Amino acid sequence: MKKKITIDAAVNMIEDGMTLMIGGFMAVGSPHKLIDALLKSGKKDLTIICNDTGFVDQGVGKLVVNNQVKKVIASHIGTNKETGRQMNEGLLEVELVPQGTLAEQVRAGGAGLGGVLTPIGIGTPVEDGKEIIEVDGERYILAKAMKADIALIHGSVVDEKGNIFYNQSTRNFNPLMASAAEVVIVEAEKIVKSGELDPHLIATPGLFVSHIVEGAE
Amino acid sequence: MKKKITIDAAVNMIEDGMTLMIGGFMAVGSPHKLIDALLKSGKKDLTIICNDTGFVDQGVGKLVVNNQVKKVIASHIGTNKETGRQMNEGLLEVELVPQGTLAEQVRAGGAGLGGVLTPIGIGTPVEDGKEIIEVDGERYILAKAMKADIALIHGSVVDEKGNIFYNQSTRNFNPLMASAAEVVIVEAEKIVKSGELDPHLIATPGLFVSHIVEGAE
Amino acid sequence: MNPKEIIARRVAKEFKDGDVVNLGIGLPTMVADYVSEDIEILLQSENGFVGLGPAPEEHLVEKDLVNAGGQPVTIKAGGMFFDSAMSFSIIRGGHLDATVLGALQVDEKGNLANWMIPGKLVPGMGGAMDLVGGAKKVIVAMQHTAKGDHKIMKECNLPLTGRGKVSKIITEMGVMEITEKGLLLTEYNPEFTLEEIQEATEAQLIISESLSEMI
Amino acid sequence: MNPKEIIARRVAKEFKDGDVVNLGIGLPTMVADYVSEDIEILLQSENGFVGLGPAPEEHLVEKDLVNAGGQPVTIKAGGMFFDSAMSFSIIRGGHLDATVLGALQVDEKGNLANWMIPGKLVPGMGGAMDLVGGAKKVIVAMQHTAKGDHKIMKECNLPLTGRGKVSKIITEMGVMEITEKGLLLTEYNPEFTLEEIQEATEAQLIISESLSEMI
Repeated sequence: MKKKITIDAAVNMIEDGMTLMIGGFMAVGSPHKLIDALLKSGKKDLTIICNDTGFVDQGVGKLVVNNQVKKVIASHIGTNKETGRQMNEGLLEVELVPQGTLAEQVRAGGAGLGGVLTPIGIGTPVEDGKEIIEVDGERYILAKAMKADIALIHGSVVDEKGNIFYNQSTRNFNPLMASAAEVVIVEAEKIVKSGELDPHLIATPGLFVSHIVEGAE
Repeated sequence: MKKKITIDAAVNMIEDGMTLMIGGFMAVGSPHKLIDALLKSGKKDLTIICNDTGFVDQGVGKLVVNNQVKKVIASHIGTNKETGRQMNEGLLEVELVPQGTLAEQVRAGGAGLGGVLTPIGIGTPVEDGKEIIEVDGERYILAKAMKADIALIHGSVVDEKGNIFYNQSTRNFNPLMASAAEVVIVEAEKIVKSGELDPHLIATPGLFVSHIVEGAE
Repeated sequence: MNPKEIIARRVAKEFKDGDVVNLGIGLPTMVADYVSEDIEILLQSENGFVGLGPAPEEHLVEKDLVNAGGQPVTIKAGGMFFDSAMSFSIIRGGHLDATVLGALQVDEKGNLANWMIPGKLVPGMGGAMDLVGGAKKVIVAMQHTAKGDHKIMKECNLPLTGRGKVSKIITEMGVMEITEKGLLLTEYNPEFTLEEIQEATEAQLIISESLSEMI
Repeated sequence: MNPKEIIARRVAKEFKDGDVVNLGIGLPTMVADYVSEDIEILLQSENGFVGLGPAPEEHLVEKDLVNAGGQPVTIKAGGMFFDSAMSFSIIRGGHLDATVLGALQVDEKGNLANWMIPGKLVPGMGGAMDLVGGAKKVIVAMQHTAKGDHKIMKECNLPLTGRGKVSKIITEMGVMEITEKGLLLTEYNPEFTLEEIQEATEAQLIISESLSEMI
């Protein structure tokens, strides 16, 4: 049911102008090979949803440096000076979202919810332009569900059906993004046969995963 | 930090009129010993949040049969005829909630969200009396966060710090409820030393858990 | 074959290899036994796992592994366990290819009622509203009438489980699709005449131009 | 001790056995080194685990185990891994006893600004807004001034990270609590006079009746 495909075939699914979710946290648990192949492909005008834009030479940040990104939705861009420069020069649109809100928005997209009500950001510039909903006298920001055309994620061990085990701190946004995109491509550090993963250790069900590519060691 | 307490000490924390969340699905993954002790205690006027009211002789249902429950919030009461009888005779208030909505409401309570927007129940009696929020032209029910005074949950293997592993299908509502109550009491099938559980297998962090009691084999 | 077997056998033909499916309690559960050996479908169990397998032999029963009806089951290679939030993210989030459910009533607009009869039977909706609202394809599998009383209506008069969500109705009498024009009979069981099937149906049946015998 | 060490040492005394704490990047991270051996605190790392331990020796570094700053760390016995949704359920849901964060500005009303200087520096808030909004106790740990410029204000003029959420400010000059009446100086570093401390503070300090030297 799940097919292993080549990195090239994976990148060929990405079109100029698409919205991508890319997993990882400060470039840990990111699909590095897919990012490199996307870099080489020159696909452009991408909207990228990610926790942070990594570094100029690591993670999602490379795509920014290579001018392939039109818009970034992230919680943090401070470790990649190129993101800030492009934003200040009006070359790149940046939407900054509190990290926990971003996590919930992606999760909501995958869970079929319209959004969640969060108290985070009330009384700060984050609430500007957002819908405010009052519940039992408390004010909340309506954080809408997010979805993407394609999610590029990282998996430590992936079985043939696409079930994913994430090692240690590589989990971060990967399982959330795996639920929230039309097409989900996982870059696997290691691929094993179906049944080899303990069903309690799997954090992403294979039914979320469209394709598997072989990743770095 | 986490203290093992006796079942009696646990039940003594429960007061008449309190709101309890009780884990389990059709009495699988329920804290049976805690339920039995609560039964014996005679505490009354309880509000119980649970997936279902189990059976007349199994799970949460026993508390209903023993007339200790004032209100039930659940997704299903059909397997316990006593719940239906008491409801029809006006002795018991029952609020029926779609199972997925109930899961999100409990999760939202634990996650500090005000609630979530769900499309489930639109166009059905479930939307009566609920606030409807429109997002991008779609109508959603505002499902408010739920919290409880005390959660009684089941854990298959629990370490001294309260970290919980749930075996197979016993997980269900337990990890959600563990996040959403002031006091969380886990009934452990087996208690192990801190560090004995693989940190990838733990589904509930010990920091959610107030007390551990020893459960059935 | 008895009516339930006819229905379960026919529902099983709705699936293709790799489909992710949730089968409701009762008759829908029987469908699993009729799925062709040429295809593999992945069954989701809303109490918390995918990869639902058949009931184990008695000496292999595991107390912690049950389906949403509380019955002992098994998990197949490639399955996984999760909590109720993840279970319903899968269901509500559109990740199920199909769900198969029973009905008290279903109507030509695709409305479904299966969770209560006011003042009489109020079991609750369990996961049914989420399943009906979230699955890509909602198949109602049931006996055509309730001992002669209509269940396939012009318009449901019982409280709804979901509005306009049903794709297909499969009974021992035939297969009906919900279309914009109404209820389209695409297959029938030759043990019944078209007149008998219409008589057992409150809604007006539209007979498909490619009507065939039930496969 | 240099100012940062003085601050980290003092912040470490805020905790009691069993506290669950998130330490921000930079100076706050140093706090872990000063926690008394008599107590055990549980450190949460917002990238996805609890039980954060110190950096490993170089040959024991694991590529997949880093803190929220991307630095190699260890996990202690009794820790666990989770995804970003669970991480922020812990943070936003009120399950942290305390968080320690730096500030660009903090004011007498407990407002905090630490995520942007318009037109100049826009790193983003990362997890800071959630931490400030969710932790039971928000401790600002920073040098008292920015090379002489005030950071402890009557009212922040930079965009806020959180409104009215700060409990306590700890600098190399002293310890200040946010109270309804204003900024209460409860401890001071005897290397400075009260006049010097006030001069370095834009907000008016209220001197506690039980003012003591920094512990």
